[in-house]
Amino acid sequence: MNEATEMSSGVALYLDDVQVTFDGFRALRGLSLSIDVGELRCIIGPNGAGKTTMMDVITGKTRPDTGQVFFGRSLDLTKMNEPQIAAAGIGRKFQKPTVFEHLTVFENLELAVKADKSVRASLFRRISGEAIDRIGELLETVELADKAQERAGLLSHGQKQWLEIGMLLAQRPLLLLLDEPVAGMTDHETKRTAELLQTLAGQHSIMVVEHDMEFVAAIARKVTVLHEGAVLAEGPLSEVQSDERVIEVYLGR
Amino acid sequence: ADKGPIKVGILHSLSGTMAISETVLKDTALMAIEEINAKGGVLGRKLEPVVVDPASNWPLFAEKARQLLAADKVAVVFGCWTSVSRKSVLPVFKELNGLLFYPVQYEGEELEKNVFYTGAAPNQQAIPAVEYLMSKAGGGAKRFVLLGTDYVYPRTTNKILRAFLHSKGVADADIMEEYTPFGHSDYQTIVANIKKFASGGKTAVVSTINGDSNVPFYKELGNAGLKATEVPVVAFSVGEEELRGVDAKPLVGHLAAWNYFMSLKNPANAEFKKKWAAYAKSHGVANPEKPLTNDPMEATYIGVNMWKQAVEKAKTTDVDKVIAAMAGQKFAAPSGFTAEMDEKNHHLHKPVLIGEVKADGQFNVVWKTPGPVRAQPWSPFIAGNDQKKDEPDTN
Amino acid sequence: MLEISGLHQYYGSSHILRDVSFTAPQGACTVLLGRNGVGKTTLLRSIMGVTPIRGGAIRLDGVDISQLTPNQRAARGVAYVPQGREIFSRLTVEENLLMGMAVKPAGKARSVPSEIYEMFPVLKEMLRRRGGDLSGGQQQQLAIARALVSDPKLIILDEPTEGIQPSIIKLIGEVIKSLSRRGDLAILLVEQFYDFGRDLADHYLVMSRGSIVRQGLGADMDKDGIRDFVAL
Amino acid sequence: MLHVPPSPTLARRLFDRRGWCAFALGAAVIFIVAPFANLATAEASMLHLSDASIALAGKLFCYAMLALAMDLVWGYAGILSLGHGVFFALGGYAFGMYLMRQIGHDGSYHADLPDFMVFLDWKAFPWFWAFTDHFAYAIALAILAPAALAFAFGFFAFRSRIKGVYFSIITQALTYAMMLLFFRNETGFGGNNGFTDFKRILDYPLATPQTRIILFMLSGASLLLLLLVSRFIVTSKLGRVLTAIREAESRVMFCGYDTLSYKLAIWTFSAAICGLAGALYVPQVGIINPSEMSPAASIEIAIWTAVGGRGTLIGPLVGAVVVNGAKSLFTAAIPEYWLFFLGLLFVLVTLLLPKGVIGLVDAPRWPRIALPFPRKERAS
Amino acid sequence: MLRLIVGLAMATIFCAPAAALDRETIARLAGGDAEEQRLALDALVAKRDVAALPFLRDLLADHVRTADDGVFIVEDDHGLDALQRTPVALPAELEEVSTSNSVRLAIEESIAALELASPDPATRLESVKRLQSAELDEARLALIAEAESRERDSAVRDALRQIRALSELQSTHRTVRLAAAKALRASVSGRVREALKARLSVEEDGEIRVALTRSLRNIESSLAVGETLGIVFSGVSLASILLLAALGLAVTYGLMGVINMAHGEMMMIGAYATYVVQNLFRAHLPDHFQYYLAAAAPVAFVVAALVGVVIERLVIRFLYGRALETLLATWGVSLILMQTVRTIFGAQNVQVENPAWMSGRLFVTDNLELPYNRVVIILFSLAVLLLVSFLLARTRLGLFVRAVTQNRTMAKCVGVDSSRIDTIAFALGSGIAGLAGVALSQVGNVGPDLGQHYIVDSFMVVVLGGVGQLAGAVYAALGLGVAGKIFENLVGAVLAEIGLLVFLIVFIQKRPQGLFALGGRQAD
Ligand SMILES: Nc1ncnc2c1ncn2[C@@H]1O[C@H](COP(=O)(O)OP(=O)(O)OP(=O)(O)O)[C@@H](O)[C@H]1O
Ligand SMILES: Nc1ncnc2c1ncn2[C@@H]1O[C@H](COP(=O)(O)OP(=O)(O)OP(=O)(O)O)[C@@H](O)[C@H]1O
Ligand SMILES: NC(N)=O
Ligand SMILES: [Mg+2]
Ligand SMILES: [Mg+2]
Repeated sequence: MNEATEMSSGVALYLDDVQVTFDGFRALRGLSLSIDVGELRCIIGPNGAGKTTMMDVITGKTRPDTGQVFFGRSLDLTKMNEPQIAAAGIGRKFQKPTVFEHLTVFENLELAVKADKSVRASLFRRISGEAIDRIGELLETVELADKAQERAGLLSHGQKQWLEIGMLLAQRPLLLLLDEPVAGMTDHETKRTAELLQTLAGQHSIMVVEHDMEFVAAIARKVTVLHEGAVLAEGPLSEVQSDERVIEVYLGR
Repeated sequence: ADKGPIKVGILHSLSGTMAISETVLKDTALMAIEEINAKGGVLGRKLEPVVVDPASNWPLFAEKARQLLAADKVAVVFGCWTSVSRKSVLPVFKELNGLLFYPVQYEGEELEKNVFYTGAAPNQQAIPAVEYLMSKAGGGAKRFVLLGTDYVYPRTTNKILRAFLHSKGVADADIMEEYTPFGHSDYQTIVANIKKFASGGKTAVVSTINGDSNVPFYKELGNAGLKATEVPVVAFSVGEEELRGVDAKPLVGHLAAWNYFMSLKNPANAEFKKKWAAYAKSHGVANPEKPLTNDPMEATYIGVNMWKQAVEKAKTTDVDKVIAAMAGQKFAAPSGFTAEMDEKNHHLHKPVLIGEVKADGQFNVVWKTPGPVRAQPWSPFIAGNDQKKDEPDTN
Repeated sequence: MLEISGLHQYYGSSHILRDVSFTAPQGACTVLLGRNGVGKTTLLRSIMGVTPIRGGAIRLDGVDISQLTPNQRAARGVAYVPQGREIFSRLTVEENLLMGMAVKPAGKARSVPSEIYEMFPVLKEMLRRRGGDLSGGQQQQLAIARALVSDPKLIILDEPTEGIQPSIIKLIGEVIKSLSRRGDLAILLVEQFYDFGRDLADHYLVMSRGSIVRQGLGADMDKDGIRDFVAL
Repeated sequence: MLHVPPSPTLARRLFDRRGWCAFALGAAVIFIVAPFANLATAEASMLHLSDASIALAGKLFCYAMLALAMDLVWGYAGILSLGHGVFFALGGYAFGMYLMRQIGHDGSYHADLPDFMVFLDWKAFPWFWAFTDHFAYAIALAILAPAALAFAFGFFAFRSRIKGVYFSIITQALTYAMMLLFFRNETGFGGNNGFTDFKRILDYPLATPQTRIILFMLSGASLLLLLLVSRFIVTSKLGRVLTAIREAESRVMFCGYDTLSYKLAIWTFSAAICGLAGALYVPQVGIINPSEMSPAASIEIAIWTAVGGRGTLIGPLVGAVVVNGAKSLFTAAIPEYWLFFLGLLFVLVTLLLPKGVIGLVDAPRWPRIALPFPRKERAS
Repeated sequence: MLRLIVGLAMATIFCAPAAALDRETIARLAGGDAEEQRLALDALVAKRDVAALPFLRDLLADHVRTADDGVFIVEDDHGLDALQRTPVALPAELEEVSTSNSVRLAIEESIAALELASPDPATRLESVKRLQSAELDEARLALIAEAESRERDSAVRDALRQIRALSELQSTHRTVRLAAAKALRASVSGRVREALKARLSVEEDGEIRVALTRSLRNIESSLAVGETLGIVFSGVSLASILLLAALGLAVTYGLMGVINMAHGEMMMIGAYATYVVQNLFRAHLPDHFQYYLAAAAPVAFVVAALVGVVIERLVIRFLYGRALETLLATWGVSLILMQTVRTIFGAQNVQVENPAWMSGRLFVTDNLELPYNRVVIILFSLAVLLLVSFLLARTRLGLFVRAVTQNRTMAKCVGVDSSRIDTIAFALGSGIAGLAGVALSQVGNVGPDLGQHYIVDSFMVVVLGGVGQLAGAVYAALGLGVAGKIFENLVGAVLAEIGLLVFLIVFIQKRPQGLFALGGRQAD
């Protein structure tokens, strides 16, 4: 961990007044948000509120029109590209599961696992025993051990979700961004995911976007509600759930 | 001793970009061979043509040449159109001591023991044409547009022409040199610029545009209304076949310089045309309803017949002996003149003719040399060529 | 009414659906539950005709449609909300909806019925936006709307609530309820969200490793211990 | 915990037993059988291999190298180049400069300069001809010049995230522009006639069976070596990263890989292979001219690759040989109709053999990658 | 009233020296060598022999034949006596009169000189224009001075004055030169510009120099307008060709994702269809030959579309979702199509004629004339563009095509018969290519290789515009066409072409998804 990503300030991620416009449509309107080191933060909000867009901004996929995004104390993410951001320790699970369909489950994890990712290392270095152990563990965790040699494209929707979570864990990021991780999972698996995130919190900073309120209730300490590209409410779940505006735009009566 | 047939190679592209020009040369060679066979062959042996398709691909030309010479053991090869294809097969002919007859006008600057050049050298086409344009009969042009496709043949020809024009007192300001890429198909700008240039005095265009660009060029000339009476265009690569693709009416009066035109009126040509028409019809050559002859076809025809005569003189197909026997061969060519192979320089003595396009796509011969002209493969307009020997190196 | 009998399906050599039989009656909502990877999506795709089946029959109102192409099935009134939304990403929202009406004769498919916008007001705001630009949940709404505008006889929905905000899930629940109450429509719903499924189910089916292992009335789901059963 | 077997040796990783047998067989044919059949048998003998066949085979090896290079970028990294001909031609021109210089005073003009320069009235070599009279320099140039062009071109293109057909089209524009440039006499490479009439290489005459068989063996050796190197690349993690890039480049970036350098590396390497192929090609066919840079020539490289079977390394080699072999055969056997056959071949291969010709044999059941994990049946 | 008098006066002048043409002159004109012919012409002009006009016109039109016993005019097998112009029986042996370029030029200029006396002002103006570019000798200059002095029509008189002024630039009298320099101000002719420049380089008189400079500047600025417009026009015209070539591909490739290497061959088929229709018209409907293009366009569309249907049904349909493989298969198809055409029609180009109504020019300014065929093609490409964009954007078919090509499976699931739509779409793209072939046949060659020349360009246009974006293709074609023509004027055709390719490479760096990039999320 280098100087810049040092988290001694206690803030893992800090967004200030971020604006994003698509063809005149303002998807993010002055979004400000900060997440502490080791925090597990849930983000909720209506469809189209800008949650995914926010993650796109953090991971460098979308450039904000204005505003600042800092990782740790001084790493300005708006000046970095995707691999740099990933290398700095931010990992992401996409809303729509994206895995490498032509590679096997094992190979998917192998690519993700934390290692020297330079061209030269990829060409000459053998996979380390440690990495193999780590992949083995992960395969157990995501219950795909018996599919390790299968092409990821053949997995069912839920299995892909799990694989992607596995890939995210394999990267050992400092900050995990999860966009609707339990969509399409059974209740049982939702519970397992909740447990998993609980154990990860503390060592990692985690930001989860979900619409499944039971799941949110199971993990959330602090919840942020996004609406029309800005923060509508923030606080403990119970408080947020009883906020009239949140009920109006999001939860329904 | 051998009584079997004599194999003869034919190396013309039947596909790819050059097929447009070369296909008829294959048919012409086949026709000449058939004619010879009908008269009993050569040295009592029939000729057996071996046709291959080098597909307008230069390395393939070399490969096919090697195959013809080494595997098929042909006694002679008739083939090539572009200079680059000839250059590509040359080393093979030299290595295997083969014999090539090359039937197309070219830029010169070459003289090889294994090749006989039956097309024109620059002094048998380009220079007389420009001389004509400068004459009173040709319109007395004072300014010249040298327009060509951007490759070696036009560039060289124009280099020679520029030197020639200088020698005639034409200043550089009165010469406009323009090139277009191969396959160029939009001549609007060029024609407009020619028009502009022509406002400075009587102007003629010397076109070394080759291949597919000619049709769009002439169509544009017609559309832009640039008439031959104002700005005549003389071309070195446009003959009857090339005009097949254009409506010639707007082009009446534009010129071409060749050593043969289909419209020539003489018994030899009448017979040549008749033979070709009959051959085209009986062998299903495309467009039998409008059989055209042109200069490279004549050159091919001369080549096949001269080779036959040389073999008969040498009494063998042995390449070195045939080469020796070729010197001074004469053939009453369809041009109406007797073409003669030079004693030394492997090029034909040919008449130079200048024709004007007629509405039916034929040429009206408006000028010709009194007799055959000897080729100068090493142009005197290129520095240093005065030292060149006018015969192939012996090594 | 949809009747499935003895359905078998393979991907290559792996046997995915094993002798699946059930009926989904008209005027009722049949909910299919099962863990990840048991073959729910495969079943729906087989009904739609997108993946070929190896054996068995699929009858719609008594006629076997298992040999028909997907578009012929759609023409007979099957509408499909696939998992993963599968909207036409470069068509506008409006065009996506018009595509939903492709089975209707051209004259009747010039404009989108306005009821749909009452259900999904966000779509109305975004008519000119390209489908692919919508947020995940908006796309899901569009996919449902696209199926509904075709006036189907049978609608099959694959986890339609995935990624949708709670208030709209409630709304969708109400819509499905009212549709099934209307009586002319058979609904087959695949759902992971147990509470949502239970509230809607007239009948339920539970699938495990490619077979239907439990079925019953929706009202009995809690009693039958389906919540725990699915979790195992 | 899972049982972890020892990972395979490098040899096992590159080929399985059958693969190595085939490899050894190929090497034996190239280095022993062919030279023997060509040089040591009588011309009339059944076993004799003619000079023409050797020349043809040498040429096919060069094409096969091109196909291999194409497969690395297209089959693995998903980058379809429609401009590989330019790298091939540059290699050819670079080495051609050496061959032109080896002509010495034996050209038509017996001058210090190559014929075409004399006849353009040039008095001295242009600067970029410097040192080309050294064999080693020319070889290095043949490999480095295309690699440098590829690197520069790739750097800007990949940095701008140009992908898919957009990339393909600009590679086509590149080769087309270079072709037009080389057509011009002024550019200094002999215009459309290019370079011909080579006489010697390393002072040995070119037109002898011995030189030809040596060039043939060199080409064969290069091909085999490059095949090994390419296997090494694609069976390494680098190969998997490339495949992943082909599928979802942005996802690879989120995994922390700098895809720019990966693409650039394989792209440049591929161009260098083409350069080497060009350098070996030119002395064997005796000519290099700008038509090698025509868009159609580059498309053909992709065609060979597809005919053989993309993403298999061995398939494209087969494709290059089959297509060009068929071309050589048909243009002589059925000169008027061969295009029908070739066209039909392409159509049928696509329709009937989606994995290319190599799919027929399904031969190289080489281990996908070195995997320490048990196959499915052991786990359950 | 005044007009009548003028008319009468003119008629008298016109009739005065009539009927001077005699058999001897005719014989010299028809039978002599070039020098002889020129002398005879000079004599006619000197005599103001307007009666010779019909014969001169016949000579120009190649209608004159000679035989041992006289000169005849032959028109559609009817013979006329050359002098009397009365029908006569033609002798068996007739010889064509060969006129070379320089003689034809002399005839044209003599006709113009004689027609200066025509009663019709329009004809007179035409003649003057013709003479403006002629080299005039003393006799003809005198003729012009004479014509000017009696001319009443101001336009004709001004034009005559300019001709005279041009020669008077060389006068030894200072005042004459000055007047001439001033008179040339209004000219819009490159020739005058050159003459002024030449004079300016030797003129020593200050005042005349000023006048010369002023006139020169004037002419140059009016010429520049025409030239600039000319460049723009040629750019637009090139763009229209590029667009036509690309539109079909925008459907088969842009929408359907078929890397259609046989696209060029579809254009070629369209061009050959035009050729066949032309020949049928010539053989069966010679009176309506002028309208053959109107029939050729639909025929070309249908023929190409049918070939498209066959290709789609036999080949393409098995390859959806395997886009790259379509490259291979369609490459094979293109080889087969080319060789088929070569076998049927021969390897050479075939001739497709412009109908007469397409072969004139639209006069805009003195140095800007727009060839009708170019104008027609621009309009034609606009029409095709409108047709295609209407079909795709406004019709249900277009919607289905776009939907199928984006997500074939889902399109089926909503009830679209995707295989039918695929066939229709491919046929449509091919048919449009066929239409492009019709246009190309009017400006370029029609041969088996026709398509190969356009394949690179058409892909470039489609891709530069942004795949799947019709509007993008339009802008790309315009950009490439106009930029190409501007480059060409600056650096010549070869470097322009190279420059354009480099421009394309650089441009894509800035817009990696083409001009009309699909912004947003679906991009990757
Ligand atoms: N194209 C395919 N080829 C081979 N196997 C496949 C394919 N598609 C799916 N499978 C396998 O079939 C099984 C059933 O998949 P299916 O998508 O039907 O599951 P599901 O019940 O819908 O799961 P989920 O709840 O995760 O969506 C899975 O094990 C999956 O790996
Ligand atoms: N490229 C784009 N062009 C136009 N609009 C866009 C684009 N990308 C996103 N949007 C719009 O921006 C808004 C925010 O989208 P985003 O995906 O961030 O929402 P979200 O909060 O993740 O919603 P969900 O919960 O449904 O996933 C939406 O209204 C969407 O339609
Ligand atoms: N020799 C020629 N015309 O290229
Ligand atoms: Mg989202
Ligand atoms: Mg599923």
